[in-house]
Amino acid sequence: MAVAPLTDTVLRMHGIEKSFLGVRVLHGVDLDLRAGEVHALMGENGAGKSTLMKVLAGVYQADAGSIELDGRPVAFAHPLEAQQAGVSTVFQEFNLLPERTIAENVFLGREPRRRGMVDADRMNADTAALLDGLGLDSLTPDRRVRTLSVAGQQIVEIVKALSYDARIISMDEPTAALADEEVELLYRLVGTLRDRGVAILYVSHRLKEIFDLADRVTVLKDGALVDTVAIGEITSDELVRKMVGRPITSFFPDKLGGTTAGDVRLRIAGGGNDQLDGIDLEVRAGEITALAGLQGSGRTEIAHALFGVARFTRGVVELDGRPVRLRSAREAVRAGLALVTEDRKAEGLALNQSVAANARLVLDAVLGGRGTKRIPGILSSLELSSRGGDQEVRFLSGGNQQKVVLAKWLATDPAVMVLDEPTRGIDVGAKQKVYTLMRELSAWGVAILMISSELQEVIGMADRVVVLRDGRIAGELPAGSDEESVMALATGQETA
Amino acid sequence: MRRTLVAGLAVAALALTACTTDTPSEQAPGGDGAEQEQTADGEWFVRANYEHQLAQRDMKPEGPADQPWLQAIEPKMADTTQFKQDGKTLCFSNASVSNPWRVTGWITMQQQVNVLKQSGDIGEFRVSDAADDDNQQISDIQAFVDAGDCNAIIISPSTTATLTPAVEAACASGVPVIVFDRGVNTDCMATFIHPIGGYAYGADAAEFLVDKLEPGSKVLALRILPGVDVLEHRWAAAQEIFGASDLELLGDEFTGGDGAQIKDIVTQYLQRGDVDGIWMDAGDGAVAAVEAFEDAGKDYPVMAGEDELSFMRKWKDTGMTAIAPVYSNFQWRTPILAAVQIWKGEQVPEEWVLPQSPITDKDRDDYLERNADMPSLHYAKFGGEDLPGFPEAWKDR
Amino acid sequence: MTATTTRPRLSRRLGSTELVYAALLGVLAIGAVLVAVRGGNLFGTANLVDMLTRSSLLGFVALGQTFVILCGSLDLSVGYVMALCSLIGATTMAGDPAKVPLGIAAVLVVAAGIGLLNGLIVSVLKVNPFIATLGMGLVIKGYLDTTYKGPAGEVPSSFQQFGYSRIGFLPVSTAVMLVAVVLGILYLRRTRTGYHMFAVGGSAEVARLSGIRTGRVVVMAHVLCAVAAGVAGLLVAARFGTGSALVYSSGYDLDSIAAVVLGGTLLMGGRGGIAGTLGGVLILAVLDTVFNILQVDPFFKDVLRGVVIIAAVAIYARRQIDRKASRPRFGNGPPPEPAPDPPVPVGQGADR
Amino acid sequence: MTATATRTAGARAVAGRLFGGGSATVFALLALVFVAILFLNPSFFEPPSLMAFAKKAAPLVILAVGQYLVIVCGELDLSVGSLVGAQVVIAAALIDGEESRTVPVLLVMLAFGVLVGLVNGLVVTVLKVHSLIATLGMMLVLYGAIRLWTGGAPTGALSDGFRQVGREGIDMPVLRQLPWALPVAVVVVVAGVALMRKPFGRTLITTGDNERAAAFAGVRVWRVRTVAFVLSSVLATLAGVLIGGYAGVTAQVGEGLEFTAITAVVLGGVVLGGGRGTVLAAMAGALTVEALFTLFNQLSLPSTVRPTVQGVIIIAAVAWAARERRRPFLPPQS
Repeated sequence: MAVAPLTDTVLRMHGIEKSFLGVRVLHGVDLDLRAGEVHALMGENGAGKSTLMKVLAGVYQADAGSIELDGRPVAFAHPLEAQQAGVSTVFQEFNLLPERTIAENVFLGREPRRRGMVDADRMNADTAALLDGLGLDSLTPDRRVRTLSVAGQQIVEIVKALSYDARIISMDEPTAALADEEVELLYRLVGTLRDRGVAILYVSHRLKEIFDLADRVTVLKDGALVDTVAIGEITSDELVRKMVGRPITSFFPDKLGGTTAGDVRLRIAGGGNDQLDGIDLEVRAGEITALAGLQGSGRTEIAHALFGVARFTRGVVELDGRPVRLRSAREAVRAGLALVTEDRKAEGLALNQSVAANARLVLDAVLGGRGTKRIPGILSSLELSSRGGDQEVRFLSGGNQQKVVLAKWLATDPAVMVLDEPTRGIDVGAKQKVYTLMRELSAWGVAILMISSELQEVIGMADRVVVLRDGRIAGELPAGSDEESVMALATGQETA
Repeated sequence: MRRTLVAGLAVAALALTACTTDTPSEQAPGGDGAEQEQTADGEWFVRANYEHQLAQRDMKPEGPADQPWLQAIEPKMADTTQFKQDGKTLCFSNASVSNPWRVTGWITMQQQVNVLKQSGDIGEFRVSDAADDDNQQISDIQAFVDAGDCNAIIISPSTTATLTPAVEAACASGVPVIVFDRGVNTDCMATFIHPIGGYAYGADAAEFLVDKLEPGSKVLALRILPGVDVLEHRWAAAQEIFGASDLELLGDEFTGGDGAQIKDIVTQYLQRGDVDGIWMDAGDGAVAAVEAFEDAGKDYPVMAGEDELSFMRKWKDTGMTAIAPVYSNFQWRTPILAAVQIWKGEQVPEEWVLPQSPITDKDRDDYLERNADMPSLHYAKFGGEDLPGFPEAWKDR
Repeated sequence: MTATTTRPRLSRRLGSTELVYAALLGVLAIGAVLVAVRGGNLFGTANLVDMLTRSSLLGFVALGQTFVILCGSLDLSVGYVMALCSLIGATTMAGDPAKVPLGIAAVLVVAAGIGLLNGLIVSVLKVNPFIATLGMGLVIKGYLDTTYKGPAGEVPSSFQQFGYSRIGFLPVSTAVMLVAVVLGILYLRRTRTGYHMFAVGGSAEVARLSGIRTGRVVVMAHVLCAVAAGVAGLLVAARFGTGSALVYSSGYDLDSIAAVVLGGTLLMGGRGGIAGTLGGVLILAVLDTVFNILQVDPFFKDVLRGVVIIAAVAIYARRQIDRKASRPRFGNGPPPEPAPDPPVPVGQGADR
Repeated sequence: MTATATRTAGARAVAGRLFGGGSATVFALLALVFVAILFLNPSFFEPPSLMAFAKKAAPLVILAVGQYLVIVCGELDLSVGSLVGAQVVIAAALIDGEESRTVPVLLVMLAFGVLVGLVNGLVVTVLKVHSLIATLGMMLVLYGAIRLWTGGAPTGALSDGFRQVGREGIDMPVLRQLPWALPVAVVVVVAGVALMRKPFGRTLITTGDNERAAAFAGVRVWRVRTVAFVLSSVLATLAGVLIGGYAGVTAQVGEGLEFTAITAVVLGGVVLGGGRGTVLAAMAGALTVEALFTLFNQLSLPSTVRPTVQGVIIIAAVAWAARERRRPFLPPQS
């Protein structure tokens, strides 16, 4: 099954094993990378992708197995050694210093020196050259990273990798936090790198990207290698089957029987603030309304304004026909709103606290701790796998963490639920669970506002799609619209 | 960021330029330290001084008996005509007012100044307070010297040895310098005013305990903090006397003058056995020590406190055997009066040793009566009864 | 897309260091007016000398403190290091001008040793720096109280010049401090370790992944801090003519932290600098001088200092919030009311 | 072998739940110190001696509970020491020995404590000043203001009624006297434990762990933190009542207590920066600090050496408790 090794193989990992506390996470995994290829690495959460990547990056050291770079065995004791050998990794959480400039970040730890002193001029010039080479000359090397968008910060990470003359760059879900237009930029960059002969190890949950970008794909399952195949030799259904070991006939569950669109529960009329203008939006009971749009188009801002975290300075918000002024998250919760935030770790969970403490947080904070008896039931209905309510959530996988977040909000019995990127960075199984849950909630009459960057998800789940552009509503599309029309509205190629 | 660097370099460059164009100003050479009162390794006991102080206790001071702040023991008068002048700006560098003894004295001093201001002897009275920071006080003294318009500088040094160079610099500026309370290791000042001293204080207390306690009795020593000369002298004298006696010294503890700590420490000693006598290097928190005995249900100890009123009142209430050694608080009046005398060209003692005698059960009630309206952290021998502000100034702080 | 938009340059130009110096100018102006009303001149030589002298001692300590705070650490033992070093310096010199270099060397070695210990306890034993240096302070205090029963040692008059002489209106000690400040700025701006201090304070994890030996950087910062405190101890010895243990009770530990923060350095580390610290020190020195000239009650001084420190840091924090706020897209309509309780705290909660 | 492993793991889980994270160290240290005292002086464990110990330790326990509430939500309160001092001085000045004024003055003190906590809290939460700086400023302000008011040294006197709580107790057999301070401290600790189990306590600790997540969950972060500061100040006021009652008025009352209290809390394994630790551990930290002082006394350790020993023990204990964090990071496994 394995593709025969070619002569331009730059990296060969063979029989990699890794255990933590006696639990084996990688069972003799093989992986080879060729110069100038994009090699996708897929698998459910817990399949061992991250561990393998971190072994390659020198964050972890393999218990057994070998890594050969250009045919020479190497052992990276530290990420730096890997980088110096030309193996760079762009992690999902950027390793950047917000208060320092782009150049200072790029050359962090190996600032060029002249006569013992750091040569800032050379550092800036070299950084500028790297940026120019990627066609990004609008970024100046002395700009503080704090002032950059997520995409900009990712660019800095890539430039940093290039500055090490990286011949292998691995990227951990690089598009997870990007909007579609920014994804385009990333695609371009990946293409440029590939053309230069860089081998790219690309970890992603998004099938579309794999088929758009990758030359070959390696699938892991439960810490073992399933297969490595050329992308042209496999369909997406086959790929999913290899990952989960079961065919997913319908990835997005159908509407449950008896789900009917009810009354308008949430209405925004003429909503606006310094980020938004003229927002008219209705969300009905039993309906899933999707908010689509590019990153920064105002989707999250609407959620924040609704939830009192930011505010609408213009317009009216009505719940069940009554105008309300939600000035804080607390008032929003009291009014029956729930918000599953975009950034799970930073905004959704207190990682050092237990599952139980996180799950009852909203009840504790807003409702004086009433209703906590329901939580164990909710957690088990979400099929949370943990070692019990006392376990600290930092020890859970992304999917299980998201379930804790959902449980936290379900416990409040919300009338309107806002889900901001509800499936970001979670494995396929957990995604399915989230989708099913959304259908169930919908059937019970909960009004759902889903914010998503994944067009497939938007198309597959929503009853209506509202597309935002530059803080205004660009248009509304019915269920069953295609991805192209959403994209067209979001980017303003056509007027709806 | 580059600009700040350039600015920094510019400052440095400026300094260098100044160095070449500006003649370095003549500075008073530092002290040669010839008269170090204690040796370099921190030994506090100098037998000659100890014996001298003990002898001074029995000498009759010269001067008006009803004004002890003008009395002097063994005065060696010094000529001050060189300082005779019409200027009336008096500058005072105070170590701090961080304890009740200094607060009491400071009020007395201000009242004395008010009197002399009204009589026209003093024009302006300028004060800086160093909050117990030696370096701050050095800056304060330098500021007075540099300002150039002080007609006399009074200094109450925060630590003896450390202020010496600054005091010498002040002397070198030609202004009469008056030092009081703690001393400095130089004799350049016009006069140095102080009560007999720490040895005498410590000896008064220790001798009383030796006298009143049976041989073999156990004594606990409570001290404020280490390293302050006036307090170390008290302890050195006590050690000398206890060493020659039959009393058993249970220990010596630093309390920071904090009542809660004192009470805790005494309570712990009482748990382990009897304590017959308490020696303190200052009376702060003395009442807490007494209370420790009360709360433990033990008999009152023989006790040496201080002339702080809370202790004296407790002493009277309980009828315990006690003594109140005195570090004459009235000394805060003397430097003001001395400054005016010096301006007039009158002779003042080179070293102005004020009388210092403990309050015993004989005169205790008399002092308590005189200070009946005073707050509990007031000092009985504050010596301000004849000042016009009495008693309100001390009462309503 | 936002990656390519440029922010207005103005906000970048008005960095926090500039703000500190603006505040210093403000304090100077207000002080000068108040002093002038009383018929004095704040910029007369005597007052200038006074301000500069006052800034020197705290300047050294705060300079060192800046390094550790930039690294996200803290040093509460500086007061004790100062006291110890003043004693070691004075007792080693023992009044002999020939032994001055030996005394200086002894101080630097001892101070560096303490800094090394602090740094190792923080970086290797992973003890919170607040507790580590508080504990180290206690250790030194015990040693001082046991070993030195009072001021000890003697500084030869030649070395006392360090504390007393001046060039024009500039005291030598202040000049040395300014040179040290310039060296410190160069160190942070022009050496790798300097760069790495910002990195470690900004994110120890990022620094580690970039191959920076974070432990070494933290240790280095603590060594520099202790050495700076040691030099302050030498200055103390020069000014006192002897060494004194009681310096430790003068509150230089907390004062130096206040000066650093007043200078715009983030207490959590990663942003700031020595130029700002110098500004902070000068602000405190000017306040002291003005309070002295105006004969402000010593206790009122404490109140005012407390209020000034809080107010200044509140102003910096306010600016920090403004700078982080997103650029408004729609300017029309009423301005967003300044929320009394912005429910989502700005800043990175993750690194707490 | 497997059975043993399971049993050990189970026992560890129970212990972990009881003492939480790094708190086991403090209980071990406390036991060790008590054993050492017992060895040196068995009479310390006679009821009257223990009661004296309780009387002395009660204020620090109360301060530690207050400091815990502030630390666990990610802040720090340096103003408690000068607040204790200020409250005692206020009490003495206002009561001035008049028994009848005791209760009104206690109310004034309570109000003052609330005010100080409110200012601390609002400066930290609304003005966004780091709590170290905010409370350092408050420390300076209180120190100066109270002396400005009284002219430098405390004036007036406390009434006997005021001193009752800190000094007296209920006479009873065996113990001879149960000091009021003991039940007061017990009530404070129990109330603290109860509070941390209530919704407020849970939101407090979550806020310390991740304030953004707390805010998004509807926690009024500013309010929760401000309440923590108010509670800290109120408990400092209570500690002031006990300390003032215990030993009366001296000028130095309260000095340095903030550092002792923080040390106690951190010794208890409560992490500076928030999100971890328990009230009981903070209490154990306070008791350990007091027991150490007692041990030094029993050892007749020279006064001057004590800070050194104390410093070494604190560093060692915290380093020991922190050894978990020095292990290589363990990846999440579920």
